[in-house]
Amino acid sequence: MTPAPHEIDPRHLLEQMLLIRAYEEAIVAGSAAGKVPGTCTSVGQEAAAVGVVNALSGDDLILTNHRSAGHLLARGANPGRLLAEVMGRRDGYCGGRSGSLHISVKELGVVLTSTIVGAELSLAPGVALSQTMLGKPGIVVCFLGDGAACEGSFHESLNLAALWNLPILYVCENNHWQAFVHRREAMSREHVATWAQSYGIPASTVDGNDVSAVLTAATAAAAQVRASRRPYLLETWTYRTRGHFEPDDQGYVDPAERDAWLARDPIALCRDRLVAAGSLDAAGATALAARAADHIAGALAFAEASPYPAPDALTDNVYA
Amino acid sequence: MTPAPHEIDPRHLLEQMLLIRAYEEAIVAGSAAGKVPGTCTSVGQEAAAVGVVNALSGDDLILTNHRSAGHLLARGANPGRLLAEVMGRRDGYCGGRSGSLHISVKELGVVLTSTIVGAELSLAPGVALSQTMLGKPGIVVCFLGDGAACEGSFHESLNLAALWNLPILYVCENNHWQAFVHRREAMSREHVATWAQSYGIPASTVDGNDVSAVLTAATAAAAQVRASRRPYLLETWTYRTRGHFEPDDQGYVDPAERDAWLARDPIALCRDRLVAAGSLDAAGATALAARAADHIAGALAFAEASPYPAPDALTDNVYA
Amino acid sequence: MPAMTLYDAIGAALVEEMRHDPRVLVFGEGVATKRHDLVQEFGALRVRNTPLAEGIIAGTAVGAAGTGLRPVIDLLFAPFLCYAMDELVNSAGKLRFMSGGQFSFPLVTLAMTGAGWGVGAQHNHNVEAWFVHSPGLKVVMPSNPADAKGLLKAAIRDDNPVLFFLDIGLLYQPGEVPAGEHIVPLGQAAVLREGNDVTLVSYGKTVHGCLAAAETLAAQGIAAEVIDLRSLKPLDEAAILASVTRTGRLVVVHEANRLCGIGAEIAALVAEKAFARLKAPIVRLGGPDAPVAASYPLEQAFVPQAAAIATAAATLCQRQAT
Amino acid sequence: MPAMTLYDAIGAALVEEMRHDPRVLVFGEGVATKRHDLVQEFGALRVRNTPLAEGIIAGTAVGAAGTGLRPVIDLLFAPFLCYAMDELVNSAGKLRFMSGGQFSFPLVTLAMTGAGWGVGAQHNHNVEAWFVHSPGLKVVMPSNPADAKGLLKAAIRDDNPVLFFLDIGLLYQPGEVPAGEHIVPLGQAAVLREGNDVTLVSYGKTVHGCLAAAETLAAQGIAAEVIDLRSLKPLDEAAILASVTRTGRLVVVHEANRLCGIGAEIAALVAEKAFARLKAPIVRLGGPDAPVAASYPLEQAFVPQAAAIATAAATLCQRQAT
Ligand SMILES: Cc1ncc(C[n+]2csc(CCOP(=O)(O)OP(=O)(O)O)c2C)c(N)n1
Ligand SMILES: Cc1ncc(C[n+]2csc(CCOP(=O)(O)OP(=O)(O)O)c2C)c(N)n1
Ligand SMILES: [Mg+2]
Ligand SMILES: [Mg+2]
Repeated sequence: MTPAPHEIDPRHLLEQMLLIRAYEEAIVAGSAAGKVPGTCTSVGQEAAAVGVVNALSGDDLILTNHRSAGHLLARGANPGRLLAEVMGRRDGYCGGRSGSLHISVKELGVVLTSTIVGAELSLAPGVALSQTMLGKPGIVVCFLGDGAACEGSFHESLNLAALWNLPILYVCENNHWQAFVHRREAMSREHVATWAQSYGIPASTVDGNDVSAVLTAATAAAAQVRASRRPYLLETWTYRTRGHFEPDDQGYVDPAERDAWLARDPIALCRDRLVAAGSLDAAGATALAARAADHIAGALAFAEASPYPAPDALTDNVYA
Repeated sequence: MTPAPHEIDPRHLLEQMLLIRAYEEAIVAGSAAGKVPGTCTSVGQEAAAVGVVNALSGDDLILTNHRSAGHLLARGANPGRLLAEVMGRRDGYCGGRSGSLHISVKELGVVLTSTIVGAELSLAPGVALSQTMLGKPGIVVCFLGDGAACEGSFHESLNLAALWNLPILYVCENNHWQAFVHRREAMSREHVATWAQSYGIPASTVDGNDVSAVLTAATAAAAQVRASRRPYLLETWTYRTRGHFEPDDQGYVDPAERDAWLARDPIALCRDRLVAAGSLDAAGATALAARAADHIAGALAFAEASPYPAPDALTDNVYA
Repeated sequence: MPAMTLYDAIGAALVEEMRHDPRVLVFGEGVATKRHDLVQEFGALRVRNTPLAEGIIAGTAVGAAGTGLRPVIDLLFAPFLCYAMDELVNSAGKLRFMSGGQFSFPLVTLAMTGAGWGVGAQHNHNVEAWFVHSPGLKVVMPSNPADAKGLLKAAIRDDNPVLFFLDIGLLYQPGEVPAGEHIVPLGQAAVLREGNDVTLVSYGKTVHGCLAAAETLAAQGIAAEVIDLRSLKPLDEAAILASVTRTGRLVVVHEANRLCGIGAEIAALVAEKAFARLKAPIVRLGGPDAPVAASYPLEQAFVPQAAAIATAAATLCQRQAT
Repeated sequence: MPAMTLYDAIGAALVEEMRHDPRVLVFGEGVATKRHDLVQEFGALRVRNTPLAEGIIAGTAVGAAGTGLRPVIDLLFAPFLCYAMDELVNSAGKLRFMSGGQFSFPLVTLAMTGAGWGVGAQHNHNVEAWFVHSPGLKVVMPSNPADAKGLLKAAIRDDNPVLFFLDIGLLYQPGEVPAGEHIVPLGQAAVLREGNDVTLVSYGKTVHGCLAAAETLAAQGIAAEVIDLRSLKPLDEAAILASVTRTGRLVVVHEANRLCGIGAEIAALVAEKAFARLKAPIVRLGGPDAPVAASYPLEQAFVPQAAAIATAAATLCQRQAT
């Protein structure tokens, strides 16, 4: 069911990345203006999200985390409803109860989002168990950061997934930062993939800023999980080019490291490659970016027009 | 300060193992008779305890767990005070507050015992940090079971110890059982050492039923920790030949596996080797066993004579 | 009615509910070893041993419950819940609300608690109040095998996460248990003895202390009403208020630390909603602010006993008389 | 007196105590990044960033405290304490008792909590009552920068584990803070306003709601006494009882879930020990049994506000009049 990587029009991937970037930039601007709450943006990590999500089939279930805009938009979430959620409005996917940090969209198979770093790892095996025991075809994709990989739940989750043959594709977005701590200050090894292998789980690292490379690696990894019904860990090696949470002056960031990654911006990389290959010209690229900006402007207007939930709905949906 | 392995009289190791066995057998008999509460005995694992503890210096600190009699007795704990503790009496090392499951003996450097499986792993880095920051020479030895290695605290502890260069010798007694679950049902890999290596921590596995092999391996491992001020994990491959907690009919145990290990009883192995080498004759061996039994009989009498704590001492030592 | 222990009543409820609903599954450290009959009837996929890792046991249960299964997990002793707090509190209790109602979490967590085995404070620690304080969770604690069976069946059928506490001291005490479809709805207290002079409210093993105290009090001419809460959340406020409105006197008894315990909640409830009917101060009898010792006599002294309950109740009744 | 925010008052206490005692060290996720001035003065060994792993941060602190250091750890937001419950409750709170007094655990755990940033229920959840219910732990929660500094200094010097909660809504509000050796002993409430008609007891941000309510009430001729608990354990029972004995009326206010919260404890305490002096029912104003929404108006509606406090108090006073 999943199209092979070469069947996906790379311009589609570029469009998705542009949409994500425009979305995040709207939030950054809105939060600077005091109109939108701050969020954890995925700027710089668009390729890692888009490459993976495009490797999935509609049956697959996704667990994401606090830095989820890329995953959600690549999966087809409506940016208006996302922004409404970020702004705590009634039309948000979670009725404004989540805000930006824990957005789930069940109808898109994005389930059980928790902002407790590491919780995605603890929830994923159960979701995979349901898929397996209820005879559903989809695999489970669990996005996690390099920080989440430092929580004990990483160990418990990978051990159980290996032991119980659970069809989980763990995708570790190693963006070099765990909030205000560099991964070097937090991890005894460079790569999360190294840890994964010690459970007998196949694991690999891919350039997370190259959307085609991510798509190819994720397609292969997902196919392996689908066929083996066993876990796999794909590490996307990327960088968080904005701060942890808007606003963030990034005073603690080594500018040389950041600059090197900014020079490898995933969107520029993809666009330049398409232009070089002749699949896109400069005007076309500009048009795509403009379309994304328009789309987000409309979404923002939708979100701003959405009312806040009524205060007497304070205790809705606590108990089933 | 620590004697080299060849300087330790192997008869001393045999004596310690005999004392531990006699102690555990007294508890088994006492608990069958309803006179002593049940405990987690270390029968079958004496070599793993004695070999490691004899590799340590007096400055080193030990963290142990619920299956601690071997560690404590090898470290020189008074069996009378231990039995008094097991029986909840006033002369117990913890005044009867601990019972068998969490015995600490600060004066012997056996600190912060918790029966929460995995807690020893979470506490060890802090103990090592104290040693380091307060300029103390000793290393920290953290005993853990294969079950504890499945808790998330394993991952968090080893990652931190590697990252912060903490002088911890982790000793994993892989006795094949995690209460009523075989390690094969709980671990994605055979060896805990495999997991440890993924943190860049040197690790090895030794025959845990051969006391000389354990002593040699532990001496080398401790020396490496002492010199490098970095962690090491030594896995002692052994078997819990009695149940998890007295009484336990072991109906769930594969008799063939257990029999194979019973045939490699660590005490018999050591004794036969000494006899074969001419360092001990049959009469000498019998005398050693008898002495151990006497020692424990006296200890039991001491414990039984010790009074219970007064009920109004219910809230002593809650706050400092 | 067959007599069985509370432990076996739990087993009976599990068997019936696993027959009743194929989505029910059970897992935990050693549960497949200890309840091997379940493995034989339902197979190794629905009854599983797990690694020694409470966090992932609970997390897996939450993930499974949120996507279509109805897991029952055994986390052994209540203090081990400390390793599963994120999964139970932050995930099971909150993800329904935070997702705007997209998910529900039909999930039961079993844990043993309380005095009886002399196993010390890391096995014996009554933490049920933590979960009453945490939103989105239900909490039950039966005092006898029949309720254990009926409450567990109700808990498994409930669409919310339920913390199910088993009192160690009651685990192997036999009691009569109705066969078959015996369901005790969550949120209903049981009035075990009626009386008009003083209300004794309790749950778990101290219910039996209250019943014994009521006997003693009866001999003194004091008619004590004994209420077994059974569910700690939802709490049967109506039953408590109805009784205290009649008796005007309240003694709340439990083994857990009195500070911010269930007894505090009930005392506050009554002081808010039945104040005008109160004839005497409310009395709480609870554990001290201390861990429990392993030593048997200290462990027993930790638990409020019948004599102390009777004395407290009698004192309340005298106070009014004078 | 210099004015500073609560956040800076915490920083000032840390600097002073690290100068005062070389055994004091600070670590947590990003603490060395965010409090870089501490790194500069005390070096990278005493001020450390950690991996993202609350369990080992707390466990390391407990291990270090038990063997001679005096750590302060920053676990960021209160719901993240869920990952450190074993270390805090089973180890820090119990190992002194269980070892027969061989060890002590001078250790402070910082955590932010409460409404203010619209960050939702996994960052905003008031769980302080859990730790009051758990033995061996002390719990504090200041309502202003001066107390934050004074209580943190006392907490660092205390030989017991202290949970130190910072109210998010107060974090960047400035207040006057005495320079130098300003210590607020644990276990002492502050009477912020005196009055004889009704006692308002609170802690954290709702103290300010009580003060505002007291103004409103004063305009209606009702003299409210406002007590800021500051320490939740040890609790200043004497201050509460003295006040209620005088006023005969009690409103307890907090943001945390009312079920088994601090308000329940205080209500129960008063219903036990000052019953005869009570002129009206006790009123608790607390958060509902629900997670907190991220949506700003819902987040604000969750917290008891001054108007509701004033209304509740006024109603109590009228009730007696009629
Ligand atoms: C258990 C827990 N601890 C801390 C936090 C605060 N926090 C939110 S995101 C974050 C960094 C996460 O790092 P990583 O997992 O690498 O993801 P990234 O933010 O880099 O995408 C932290 C510390 C949290 N939400 N949950
Ligand atoms: C957190 C926690 N979970 C479960 C238990 C119950 N328990 C006590 S010992 C034990 C088995 C431990 O296995 P392992 O670590 O291999 O040590 P062993 O008993 O084999 O020496 C279990 C499950 C516990 N004490 N703590
Ligand atoms: Mg990261
Ligand atoms: Mg084992």
